[in-house]
Amino acid sequence: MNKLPEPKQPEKLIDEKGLRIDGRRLDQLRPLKLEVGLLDKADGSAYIEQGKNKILVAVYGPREAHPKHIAMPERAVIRCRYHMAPFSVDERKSPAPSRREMELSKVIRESLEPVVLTDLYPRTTIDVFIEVLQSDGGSRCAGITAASLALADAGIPMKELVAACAVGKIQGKMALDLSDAEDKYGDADLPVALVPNMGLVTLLQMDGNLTTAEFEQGLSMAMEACKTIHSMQRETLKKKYATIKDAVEEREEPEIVA
Amino acid sequence: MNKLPEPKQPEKLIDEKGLRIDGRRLDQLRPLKLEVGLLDKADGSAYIEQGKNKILVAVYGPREAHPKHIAMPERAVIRCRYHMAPFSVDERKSPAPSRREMELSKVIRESLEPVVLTDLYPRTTIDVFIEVLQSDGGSRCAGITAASLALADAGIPMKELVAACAVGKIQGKMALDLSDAEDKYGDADLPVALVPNMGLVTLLQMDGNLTTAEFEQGLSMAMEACKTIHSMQRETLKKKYATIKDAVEEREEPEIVA
Amino acid sequence: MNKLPEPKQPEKLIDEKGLRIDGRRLDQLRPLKLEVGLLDKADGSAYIEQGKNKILVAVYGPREAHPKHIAMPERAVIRCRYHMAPFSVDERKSPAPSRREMELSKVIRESLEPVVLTDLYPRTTIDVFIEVLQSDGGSRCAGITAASLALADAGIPMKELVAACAVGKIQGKMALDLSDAEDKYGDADLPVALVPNMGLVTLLQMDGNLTTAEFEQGLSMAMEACKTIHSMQRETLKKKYATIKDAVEEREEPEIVA
Amino acid sequence: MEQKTVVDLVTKGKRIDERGLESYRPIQIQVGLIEKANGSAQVYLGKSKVLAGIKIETGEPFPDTPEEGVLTVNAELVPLASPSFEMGPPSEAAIELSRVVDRGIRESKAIDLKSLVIQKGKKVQVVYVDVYVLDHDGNLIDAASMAALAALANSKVAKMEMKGDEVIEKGGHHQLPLNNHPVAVTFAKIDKTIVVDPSLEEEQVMSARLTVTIDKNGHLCAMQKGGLYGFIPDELKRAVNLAVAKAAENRAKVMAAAKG
Amino acid sequence: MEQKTVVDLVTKGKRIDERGLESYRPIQIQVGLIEKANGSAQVYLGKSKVLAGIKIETGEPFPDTPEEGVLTVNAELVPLASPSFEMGPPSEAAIELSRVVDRGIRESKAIDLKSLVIQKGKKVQVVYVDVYVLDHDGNLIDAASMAALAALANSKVAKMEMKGDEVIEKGGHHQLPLNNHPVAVTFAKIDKTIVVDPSLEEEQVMSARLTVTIDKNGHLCAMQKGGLYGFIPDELKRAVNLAVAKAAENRAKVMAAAKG
Amino acid sequence: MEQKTVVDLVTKGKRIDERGLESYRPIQIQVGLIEKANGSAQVYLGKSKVLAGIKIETGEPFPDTPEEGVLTVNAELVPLASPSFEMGPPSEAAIELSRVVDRGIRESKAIDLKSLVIQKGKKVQVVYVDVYVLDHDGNLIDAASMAALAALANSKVAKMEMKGDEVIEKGGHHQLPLNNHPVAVTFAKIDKTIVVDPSLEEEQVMSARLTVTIDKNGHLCAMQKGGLYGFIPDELKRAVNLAVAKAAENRAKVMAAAKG
Repeated sequence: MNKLPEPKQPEKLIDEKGLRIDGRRLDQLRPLKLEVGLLDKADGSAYIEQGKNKILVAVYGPREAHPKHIAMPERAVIRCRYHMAPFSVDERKSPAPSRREMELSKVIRESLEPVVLTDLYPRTTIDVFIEVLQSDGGSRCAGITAASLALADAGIPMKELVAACAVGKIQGKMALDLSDAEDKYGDADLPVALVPNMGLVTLLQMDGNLTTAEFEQGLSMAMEACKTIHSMQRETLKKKYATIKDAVEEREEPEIVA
Repeated sequence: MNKLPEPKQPEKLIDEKGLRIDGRRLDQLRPLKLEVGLLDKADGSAYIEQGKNKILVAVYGPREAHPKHIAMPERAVIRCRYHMAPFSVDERKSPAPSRREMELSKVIRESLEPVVLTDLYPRTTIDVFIEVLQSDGGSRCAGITAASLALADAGIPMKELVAACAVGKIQGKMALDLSDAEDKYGDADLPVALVPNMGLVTLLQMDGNLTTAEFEQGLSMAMEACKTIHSMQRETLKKKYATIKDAVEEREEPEIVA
Repeated sequence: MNKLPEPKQPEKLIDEKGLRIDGRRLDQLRPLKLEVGLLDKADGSAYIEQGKNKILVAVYGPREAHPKHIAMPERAVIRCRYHMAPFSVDERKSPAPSRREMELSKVIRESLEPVVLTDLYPRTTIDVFIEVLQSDGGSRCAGITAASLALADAGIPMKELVAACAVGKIQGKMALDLSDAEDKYGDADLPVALVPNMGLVTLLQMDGNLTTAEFEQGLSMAMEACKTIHSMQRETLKKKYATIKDAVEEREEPEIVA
Repeated sequence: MEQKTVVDLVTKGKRIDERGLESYRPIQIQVGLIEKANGSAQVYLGKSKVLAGIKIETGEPFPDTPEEGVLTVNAELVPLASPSFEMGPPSEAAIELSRVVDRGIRESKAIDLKSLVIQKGKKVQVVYVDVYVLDHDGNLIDAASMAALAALANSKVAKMEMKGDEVIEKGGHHQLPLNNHPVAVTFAKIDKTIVVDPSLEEEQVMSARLTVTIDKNGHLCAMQKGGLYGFIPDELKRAVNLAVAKAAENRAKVMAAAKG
Repeated sequence: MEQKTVVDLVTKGKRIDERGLESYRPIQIQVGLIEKANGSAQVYLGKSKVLAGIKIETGEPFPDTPEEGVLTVNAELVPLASPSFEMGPPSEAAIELSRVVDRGIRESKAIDLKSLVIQKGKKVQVVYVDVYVLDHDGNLIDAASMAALAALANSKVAKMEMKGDEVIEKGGHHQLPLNNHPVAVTFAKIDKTIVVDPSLEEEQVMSARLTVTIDKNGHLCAMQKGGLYGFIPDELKRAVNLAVAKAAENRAKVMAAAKG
Repeated sequence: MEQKTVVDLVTKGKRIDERGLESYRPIQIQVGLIEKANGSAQVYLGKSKVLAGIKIETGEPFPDTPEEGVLTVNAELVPLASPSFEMGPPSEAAIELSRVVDRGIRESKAIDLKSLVIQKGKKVQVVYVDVYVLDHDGNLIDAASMAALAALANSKVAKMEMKGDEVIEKGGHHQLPLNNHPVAVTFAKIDKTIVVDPSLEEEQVMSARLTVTIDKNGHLCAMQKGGLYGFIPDELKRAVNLAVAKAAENRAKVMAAAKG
């Protein structure tokens, strides 16, 4: 049915040296690239590449609720849409939202809510639009990581950034940050979102087969990875503000000199 | 297409003794079971089994109209949804409402309107939800019979209970309360709803082939059956109130004694 | 797939005498019939036959905007629906609006807007409903011609009537007012709407293949045809008012006499 | 319009347009207006105006009736026809209209669905009856029922056969065979009086509506009660008997027009 | 209902209906109520009431899994069950409910999809699990999960074979084979306390929800966190371990009821 | 933004971003960003940003064109791109955008649909062109048109053949053959002046819009007038001639970028 041959099932997901099909160790993240502030019209935006995931997030708000009846008198309403571009997956996806996309939109929204100070903006909405331009396993987690940067970029007050990462089981072993092929031919997937300093897990889903011990091991691995990602998120924001600050100072200096 | 073999066409629908495939006489109702007040959340509820029909009805209201623009300044608006569970019929039915369900929702609503004192509750809605859990011929009539009990259970003031029953033609003869197989292989179906003391027919549909004489005979048979069902409806409500009264008195007695 | 054989591809679209398959010259319109005021419920109505096109247009308004949020404080909102009857085309069309119908509704609305004095009726809507009962090439243009008559019939103040006509390219030559078969087997289609006295082109679409010179030639041909149609539109309205005047005078005469 | 006037008149046995209680408005029927359809008919019932078009196309049978063609009736209450009709998916009223017209045709066995099979279980002819309401001045059911019947009686079918896997036209057409001629007759109850063929003004004050569809043998093939009130048995019996007579009159007009 | 009361009680280790923090409400299960379904079960979980019906029909496989039958889980939050449920297309809550139930069945490999193939790539059996919520008093996920499992365990399948192009019944039925028995266990976090099987009153004050679905080997096969707050790792670990025990208890009840 | 300023400037022959009236904003084109697509391209037109992705899959031909593959163009105005875009089914603007891009590709015969047939009447290749707007700063038609062309020029197709009933890959890929390179050029009328490539600020004050799509031979293959006013014939003729020149410039950029 498909245009380019889909990845075939590899003979083994872990080789004799304990390395995975893309050469990673079991506890190693895929290459991760974060950017903020790249969209002109959005109030805040962020972009993430994690493996072959390419995801763009825009935040609009706080803005007047539309339609009005969704507004709440004592807090802002966060709305979230996780959406995949038709060309983001192996077989073309209809642009109409699938049941999967609707479920993920819900759990992603619920993973972000705990950190946003929604009570500062009653009667408004804060809209988070996650567009998956290319999908490669772990896209919901990558979407959360980027969404939380986009919220920061929009200047929405938050207690802390949320970071997310999945752990899975391949060939009987827990492995961090599964790629598409590992997800497809693996035994379990455990996406986790963490608010690191609060120590709060705000997204948790699982499918596959795990013992309770494997779950506990996986949860720890995911939380460690979330902390790493959290540092990268902060670094990304710092760089952005540094750039802005530099730009501002550069522009201001002549004035001061003059 | 189907999971369990559908009922085959029987050789004859009436045997030499004048009995039908389920052993009934031509003017005999199927076994009928009525219950009220079995749902916790609904304002009123009722359950009916008539043959293999299993139908649950909930009534909510009078309650604030939502959306507001459907409200009427001088009376309550009755809304009605007749809906079949996906597993209620031989071949699985999509849960989205079919055109048939939309038509039946309309005529059922119009069969109940004449007895409800809607002018007592301006600007509100009274919602009647009929869920057919299993369908066996005559489900719209069974739905009306149960809906009118559920309205009473919800304490909605009514002039009188509405009772409904279909008559059909099988093998050239008028027969009461057709089952699925009789409906499918019969010659006509004539569902009737009656407000007995007002003598008012509030639902009347027909399909098939009837002479005017057959229609008149069928109408009389259906009206007689509606009166029988009406007694059973009243009996059911009486039992319910007796039970409540007993319960209340039992609880109250000690207090009085004390 | 089709019930009656669809028109086969003719051997040539222009014969050795320079005549087209229906015997027309290249610059000749199809037979055109216009009527106004034939619907009872609409505020204004018109009917057009152009070739085998049979199109009915109704105008409602200015009337209260519904839903309210579409109203504009400083002008009337024109809404337009171009819709094809299921039996209007060779293969039965689903009655749900297609993407083509939605696009044409937009460009037709935009072709009428420049002449309607919308600022006279703030907070209202003017609805233009175009029903194509039979389609034969050039239906969007015929729809505009009729819509502008229906607006006049509804008494909506306009700067001027809009007339529309398509030009096409068949067998390498520019030809006026293509029929279905010419459109299907031709090389280009160029629908044009014109406000003649303002000299304003308010609809322009094109598909196919045209040189810039062909475009200029086609545009001139279309504009000439629009002027001809414009005269017929005015004639139609005049006749209508004459009839009404006669009727009024006839009715009034006795009174005056009496 | 004075609602009170309509009711007052009816209680005196009169109607606002001066008809008798048991009289139809003038009926005009034209057939064949839509050349691209297999059949078509336009019916004026007073100022109500309904166009029906028939399309007959090759399709697949339903899995549970492999030896029958398919009949599909659809009604559109396009917003052109009335300020009360809205754009969007079919309303409850449009669905009821199409289903009542459908029942008349289907239950009277007007179309022999078995004759529409091209290859059993694989290919059949699908008859689409599309009812298009153009002007709504009341009693759309009867107008639609007559338009549908006239359009069917006006329909031609291409001869089809299988050639390998494909359906091809043999060439030539024949008249769509009609085994029956169902006609709907609709009554309105206004106060305590029953009138036939209610106009829009009358529909706005009626408490209940009854449609009785009669086949060419004078038998009932469909009924539908509508409206927020009901009928007493005597009213129903009188209406049914009157329907038999009225349907015969209207059927004669329809079939005469269909022949052209 | 006093929201404050519910919270206050929980912080004192008590619950408004006098259960223990780790206790389920009474569970009642009936199977086979819907004779027209291949299998059915109704579950009362306290006053919550869920009906599940199974239909097994012949259909086509997905193009990318030609050697597997199809499992489809759907949940309807019909407005009969709660004043908060509305008519219309499935809500976010209905979709989440169906997907969590689906994951439990699918990921535990309860149904051997390969055994549902009639002809590879062409014809397979499709198992529809329809969850119908009839009364919503909280914790619909667990009620639905148990109803679905009981209904599947109660299901019979007709024997099918290919005859030429067509699928025909060989005659006879067999029990739908179930390889696993997944059971969902749901927790609510109220203030700083975790309770099992939240009632509607408790759901209205909970800050977060966690579902853990456990298979018959005591392994996790699905999890879902819901609600606007989160859990700390210790809470999660305790919940997972408690889920294993609770699932075993409930599974015993479901399988006993399914046997009849 | 000062609406008045934009208009005032234009009447003086100037533009708010200091371009000439007949100048495009800077154009940047990147291809191949989406590895899972058969082809892809991202176009920056000033601050407008559009991504197009091509998917080529096996499907069935339309019944009335059994000897042609299928071309489908879709455009999504996702709410990420602008505060004015809403969730839900495609808006009128999204449909118009996709149809204008579609006409350019289809009418210029850029893709040889006959070459996409795998088995006549049964199996063909379907080319999906999905236009995804990521940032809306005006003139989406031109940005989308260039993105679609670049993505098509960047596309590879797997070689397919029939093996019995099934379509299988022969192995290997080839470049999707493109017979033509249509490029859309859009004009806005602001007061009495025509400008090319309107920015969002300019679109908000324009009275009418005209798109002219030019093929590689300098011929017109699609046109679309938009907006609530009109054009006089001289404006149209000048625009058409200017479009030929501008399209050639932009086509060169697109094809250069597509080659990489």
